[in-house]
Amino acid sequence: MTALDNLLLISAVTLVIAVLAGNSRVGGWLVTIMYALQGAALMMMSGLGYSTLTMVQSSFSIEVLSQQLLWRFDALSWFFALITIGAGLFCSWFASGEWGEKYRDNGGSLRLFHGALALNVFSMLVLLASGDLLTLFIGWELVSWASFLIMALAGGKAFGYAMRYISYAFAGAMALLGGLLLIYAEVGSFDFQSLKEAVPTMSSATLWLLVVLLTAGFGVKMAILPFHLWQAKAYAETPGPGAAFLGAISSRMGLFAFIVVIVQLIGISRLVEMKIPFTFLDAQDLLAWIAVFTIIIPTYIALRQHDARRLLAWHGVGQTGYMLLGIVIANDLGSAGGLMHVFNYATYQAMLFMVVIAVIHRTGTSNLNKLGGLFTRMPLSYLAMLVGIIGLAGLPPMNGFVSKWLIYRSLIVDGSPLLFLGAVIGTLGTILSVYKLIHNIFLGQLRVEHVAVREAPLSMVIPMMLLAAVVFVTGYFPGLVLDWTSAVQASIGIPVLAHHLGGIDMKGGLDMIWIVSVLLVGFGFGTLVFFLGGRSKRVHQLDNYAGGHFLTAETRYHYSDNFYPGLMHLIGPWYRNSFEWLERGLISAVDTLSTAMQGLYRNAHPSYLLLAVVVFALSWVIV
Amino acid sequence: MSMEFLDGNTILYSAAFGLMLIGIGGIVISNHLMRIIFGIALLEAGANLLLLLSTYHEGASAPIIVDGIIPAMMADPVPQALVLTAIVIGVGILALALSLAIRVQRAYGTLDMREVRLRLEQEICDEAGIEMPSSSEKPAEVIKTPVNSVVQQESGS
Amino acid sequence: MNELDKIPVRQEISVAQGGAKRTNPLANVFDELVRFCQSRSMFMLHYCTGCGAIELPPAMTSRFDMERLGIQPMVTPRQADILLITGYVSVKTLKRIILTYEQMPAPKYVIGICSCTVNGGMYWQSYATAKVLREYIPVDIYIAGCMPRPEAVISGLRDLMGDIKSGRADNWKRYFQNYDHYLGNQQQLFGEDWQTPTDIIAEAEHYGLMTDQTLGEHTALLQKHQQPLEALEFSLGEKREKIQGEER
Amino acid sequence: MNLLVLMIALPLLAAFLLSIIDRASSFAARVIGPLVLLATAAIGLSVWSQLGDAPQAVQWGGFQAPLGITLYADQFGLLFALAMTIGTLLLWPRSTGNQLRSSSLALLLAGTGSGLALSGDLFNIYVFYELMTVVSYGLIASRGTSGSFASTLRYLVISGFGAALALAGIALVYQATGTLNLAQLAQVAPEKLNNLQGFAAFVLMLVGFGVKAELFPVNMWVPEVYATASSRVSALLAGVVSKLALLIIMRLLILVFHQPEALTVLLVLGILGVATGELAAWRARDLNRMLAFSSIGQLGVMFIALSIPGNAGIFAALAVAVHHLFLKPAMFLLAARWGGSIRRLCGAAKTSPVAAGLFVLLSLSLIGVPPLPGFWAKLLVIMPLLTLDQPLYYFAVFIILAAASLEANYLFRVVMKLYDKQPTAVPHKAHATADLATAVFLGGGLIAAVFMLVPLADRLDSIAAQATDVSTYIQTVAPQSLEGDVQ
Amino acid sequence: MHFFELLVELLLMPILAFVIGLAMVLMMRRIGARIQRRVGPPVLQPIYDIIKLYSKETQISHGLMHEIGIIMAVGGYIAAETLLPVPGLDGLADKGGAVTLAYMLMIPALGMALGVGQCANPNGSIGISRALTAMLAYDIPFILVIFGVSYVYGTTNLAEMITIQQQQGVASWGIVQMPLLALTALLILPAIMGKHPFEIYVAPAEIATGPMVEMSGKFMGGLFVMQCFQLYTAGVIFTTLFLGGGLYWITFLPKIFLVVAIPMSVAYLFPRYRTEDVLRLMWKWPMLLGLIGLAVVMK
Repeated sequence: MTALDNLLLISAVTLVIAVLAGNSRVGGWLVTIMYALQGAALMMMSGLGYSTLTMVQSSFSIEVLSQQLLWRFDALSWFFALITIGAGLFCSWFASGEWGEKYRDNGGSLRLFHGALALNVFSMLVLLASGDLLTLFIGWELVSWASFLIMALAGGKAFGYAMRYISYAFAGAMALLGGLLLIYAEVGSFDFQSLKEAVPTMSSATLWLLVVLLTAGFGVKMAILPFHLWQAKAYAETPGPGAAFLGAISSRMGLFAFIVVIVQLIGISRLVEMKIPFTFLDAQDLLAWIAVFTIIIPTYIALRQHDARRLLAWHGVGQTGYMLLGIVIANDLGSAGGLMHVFNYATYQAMLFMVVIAVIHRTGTSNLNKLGGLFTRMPLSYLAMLVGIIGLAGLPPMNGFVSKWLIYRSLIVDGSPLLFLGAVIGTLGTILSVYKLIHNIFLGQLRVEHVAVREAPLSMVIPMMLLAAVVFVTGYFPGLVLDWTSAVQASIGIPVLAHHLGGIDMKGGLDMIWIVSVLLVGFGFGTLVFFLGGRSKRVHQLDNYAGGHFLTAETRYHYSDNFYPGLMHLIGPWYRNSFEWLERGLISAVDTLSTAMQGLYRNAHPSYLLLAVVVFALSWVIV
Repeated sequence: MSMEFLDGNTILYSAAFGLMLIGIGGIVISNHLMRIIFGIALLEAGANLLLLLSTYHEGASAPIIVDGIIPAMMADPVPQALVLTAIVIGVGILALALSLAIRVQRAYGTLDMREVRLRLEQEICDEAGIEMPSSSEKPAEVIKTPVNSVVQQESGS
Repeated sequence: MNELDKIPVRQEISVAQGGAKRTNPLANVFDELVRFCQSRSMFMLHYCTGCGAIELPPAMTSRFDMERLGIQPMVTPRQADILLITGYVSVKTLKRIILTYEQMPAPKYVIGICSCTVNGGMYWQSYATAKVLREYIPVDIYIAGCMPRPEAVISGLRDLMGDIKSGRADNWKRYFQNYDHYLGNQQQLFGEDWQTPTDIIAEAEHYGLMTDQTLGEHTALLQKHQQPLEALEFSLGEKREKIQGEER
Repeated sequence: MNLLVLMIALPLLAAFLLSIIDRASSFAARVIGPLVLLATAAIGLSVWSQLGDAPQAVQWGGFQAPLGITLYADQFGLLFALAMTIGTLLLWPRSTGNQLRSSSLALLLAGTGSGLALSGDLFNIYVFYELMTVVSYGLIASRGTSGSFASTLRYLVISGFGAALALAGIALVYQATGTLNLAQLAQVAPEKLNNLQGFAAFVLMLVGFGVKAELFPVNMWVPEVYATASSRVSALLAGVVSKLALLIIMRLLILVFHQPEALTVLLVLGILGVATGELAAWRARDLNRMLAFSSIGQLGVMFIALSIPGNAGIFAALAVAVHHLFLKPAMFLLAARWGGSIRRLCGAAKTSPVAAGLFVLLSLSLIGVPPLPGFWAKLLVIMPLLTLDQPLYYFAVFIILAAASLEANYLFRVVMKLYDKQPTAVPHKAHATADLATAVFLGGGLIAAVFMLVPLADRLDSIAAQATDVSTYIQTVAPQSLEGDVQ
Repeated sequence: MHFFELLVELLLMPILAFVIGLAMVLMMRRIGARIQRRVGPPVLQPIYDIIKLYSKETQISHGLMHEIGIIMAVGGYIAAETLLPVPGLDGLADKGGAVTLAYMLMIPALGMALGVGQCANPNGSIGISRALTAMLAYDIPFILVIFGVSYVYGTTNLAEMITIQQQQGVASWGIVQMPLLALTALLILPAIMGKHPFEIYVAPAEIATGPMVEMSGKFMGGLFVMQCFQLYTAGVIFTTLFLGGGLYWITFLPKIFLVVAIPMSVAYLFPRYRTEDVLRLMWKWPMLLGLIGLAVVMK
């Protein structure tokens, strides 16, 4: 029994417990404890995260079709597993208290929910542990179907979105399978090492085909640009903490596989050699541009959403672009930034989703036009969301800033102004939409019907607060995470970023300890300056300047709908839904073909076909 | 074209292929079930003839072992045995087809293949509880999606 | 109205009677400096109720340039120090004036421009005009005239500056100290269900400006039908009762 | 070694005796059919156990190889014969009308099917094939509705056409070689049939036997028949009988026809079958026809697999066929109660959770989700296709993968309906116990296969290897060279 | 002691910034007055205003976030000032750099936005929405400038940029090396400072000074303080990027005042733009100039 065996075993046991006892309150807590145990098992392998261990093998292996299937953990898997288990732990914790009771009372199956969550974690661990291309694919499919399961739990509308997801995901998986089997045909093995050795001898055309197929396959899961339509709605409609879990880590599996196959095995340097004819671009540029458009377009779609969960989910799509961008740039700064962003993003995205779900739990809606002023009612949730949006927008002092800074810096080093511009445009859009989020939920007028709302229960608040602490602490001491990303960089063969506890030690570096400390001291001075002034009195919200108008409690004066009218007036017409059109076009093409085929079988006289066959056969004979 | 070319073999082979072609033509062109069934019969007859001809050579005698006829002069007896079997099967199938045709005639009141196909489709759809797919006679219903509802949908490009 | 008629409107007391407590530490130490700065930096909210407003733009622009004196126009009562009432005050307008006045942060000063604010002026006979402004809110300075020229406006403002500098311009305290009186007059005019979204009594209490004249029968009448206006404070939900939504 | 003969003769005999027995005791008549099949299966298994690595041949009727009726039993043929017997047993038709007739028809089907699988002679194959066809007409029509008669008739037309073409093909073969014994053909084929005539014969026979194997242009009967026949009969036809037709084509390919063009024809028709079948299924609005169309697609995959030269192709086709053998009958059994519009299935999972779960499992395996067997079968097809390095084969891979995406889409649309929470107006009927039990048994087989993946793959590989071993075939049927006997 | 020197620097920097900022506010108001042919406010007017606002005796607060918002706005700027390299006081300039600074400057804006949101005044929310839109408008060309400058100097560290420019003389100043980028920065400077003609989010006659609508007394005073920092920061950043920074205050001060004065004198001549026109303008000319400037710099 190696450490990896222990981990997978505990994860499987978690799944069993979740299925057996998930419906009871104790069961939920038991499952949460099991996630903590998984975390402990992962910590037994923590050497991976600090480059003191290179690989942990699983003793389990089978031989199928003369292929030896292997499972093992390296630094990359360890890093992703850490996030996965963490997300599982916090989401399960969140779900085990009052939320779960309410979910059950409303007719949901808590057993199924916990089971699906545990299955997701287990299958992700299996994927992360994959030791060759075939196990990678098996893990891939497991993950796809597990997330389908949790997405479909809510029923109703969610069914449709889950269906859309699985259509995309399975098509992507098939592209992936095609790519992997193409590798097999070229290399003669599913082994990682032999692929790596064979890449230099591969022809450019084969590599292009491979890269396109694999990127499409992984890209569907990551929801990068042409394949981004499924993700937001599917994630948003997932019940409760499931959305937080999926949002935090699920689509990162695509990134993991991308790193393993494209970055580690094929190598970015090989991509650079693959020029696109008649342009100045190569495959790396292509991927980088896809990443940048994945940042921009979904972010600005998020800006238009009226539903908090949708808004966050669209940002999830957008943030993927940063990770991909950093990793594709593949210098020490960029890849560290991309990898660190995976961690950072998971922490605040999970937290933001939790806050929104807590709000739904208390008020029954996540419609941004029907909320407002909850700050005084749910202050801790507000605090969590504040920390989360600062992270998501990538502002100091939260951890999101550090990873984005690394990515920006790598783009400056790389000398790519337009990519840099695109990344910043995304960040600005993020700032705009997260302000809308927090403003419409927590600030402004408290509605009459929400006066009696109170803070979310402890089972929800504690995970949020812990995550908020993580977001802040890793922003204060980014070196904590950079240790792990450095180990990952070493294991996937990218130059390792020199760093210290506070940040990066280089010309024009970054020292977060100083910056955050100064910021905190600055706030201290700000407080002093503030209290230089006289006493103030807190007043009711109705005591408000409205041009002399008398406000009454029934007046809805919270400015929430159409929040950026000027901006939307200008860029609104740019949202042409072209990708929706593309999707619809594809569906109607299949539909038309399908109708034609049914007509072939139903309407056409079989004799015509027979005639065609005879003619065909005769022409063959004659020719 | 000399007359020598028109030896017995050629004529027989032409007959066999001709029968088959006529049979195929019957199946393919006609819509009436009886004609189609006759087409099958002709096709089978042609195929049987072809099988029979497969080892026939001109002037061969019947494969009966009598004095003076060496086996080399005999026609191969095997195809003949086979053809017998095939004919029997063919007749059986023909009978089955005709009886089925009667049943169909009773049920649908027609033997026109197109009509039968439509009625069959109708029956299947009725049983399944779905609507008949629009036929060529009936124009398909145009489903109008209100343009506004599409525009108002909250989703991205 | 019946009940209201029985309540006599009390005479207001002078500021000297009210033991106003300075809350601002800076003001205690640098009293002179603060008063000087207050007099040299006056943000005014001109409530353009009537024709007098037309004389203000020349006072602000290049000919007379009020900014020399540190006077600037502001657009919300929250930022303003001076409320300029420039003309006749109809009953409907007065409600807005009172709300605006109550929303201004103290020290705050009211200037009545034109004769109409003094005694109703040419609208004296109008049924819809509140004739004497100072019955409803304390007025620091009247600038009479129909209409006063910019020179007169500036002269009046300079007088106010002198008052502020010497500490005499503290009429704003009267409003808190004699709230019952002002409220009584307001109620006479607007009816007994009159109230503003601001909570003057609570403010007076908060800033230590309560006197025995602050509360009275009129405020009792107000509090009888007033919507509660406490500020929204945190509730972490120690109480375990279910929220309303769940009960339904 | 007469046990082999018994495998064929026993069901046939029982079928003919059934009506006589019925006179004596109707109970006995009801029981005797399954019992006979059970016995047949036992015989088959005992033969299997004796067989080992050495195939065996039986000359029936006293004549020696070229003339006599040759039965050839290798694991390949025996596997399908057993599948036929056990399949019929599991899917024993339960007619609402004349049970006796259905029983005897089923016995006949089992007998002729086994005969088909074990025959070593082209003409016997033809005869058994025709008999099986006639029996299946009877089975389809036994439902007794006007629709079933009409669809049988339409089936008959296509089938009759195909049979005649197959006969013509046999004639061409005989004309070229003078023999119909497969062992003998295998010896002479390389020199005598490797020409245009041989190719024409192959195409004719492919089209002929392809009718049952749902080969692309001659499969127009499939949706109608599966929609009108009773679901057990559909299950039998789609699951088992189609595989026997496939077996003939495999045997022909291995032993007789080695033209590269033949493989191309198979590939093209296979691709067309996959594309048309899966696309048509995408829009199907009733479950029966959806399954029918999808089975066309699956059979298309098998034809694509067959187009791979050598052992790998047979192995792959065998794997896909065996997988389909388990899967399709189970699905059709579930469709017994769920047939008809998919829209009516809303919330059916509530009334029959086991069936719904099973449907999910079957769907997952059908579209090829690892680690279910469907994935490995698909892998076996695609892997050799890609090593062939030809555009058409790449295209075939693309078609298979795209078809799988379509499959995932339409099958999960059904699953979504099953688990939909909105109830329909019509209450759902629970499945008949026998149907459900059989389906669960078959589904269990799939699950078991996951755990026995490696031995199973090895076994199938060895079966395929045995099947493709032409010299063993010749050696077993006629140890002495038959070359001289050919006229 | 190095540590104590640093501490003194850190304390000194915000105070200096505040004082210079006050002077800048005065200058700005004087320029506006002179353009309108007025005398303008007296010299100490900015400090009068601030003292008056802080000495208000009653003022309303709309709750904790309203107060924290102002604290964040002022405190964030105080912190940001320490990241600026000014003559003799490098402070923490080597810990962050241009990108960090650009993002640090969003913290006060965010704080203010949160505070305003808590006021529940629709005018305030509209103001914030416009302010964020304006930020989206000017930040895009601004980012081009930052990138170009960092690329040319090969560092994002502001102190290093100054060193490079100082060592190599006027010819190496940013404005000489990349005049187009400097022009771009100059064009967007009024927008960054939130002044005419881009003060869409203040719009006194329209949305009652937007974010400031509910700010009274010390809240408003905090914003006045913030404005001082804002002008100062804009001046220093531009000077550092393009005008060689400064080794001595005597040369540095005129530069930063000039930087603030130039856009101010032009800006007061124009009426206010509409929101979408700001976007359109910013995304057209400064953007175009910036891109051309970048292309020139990078080739």
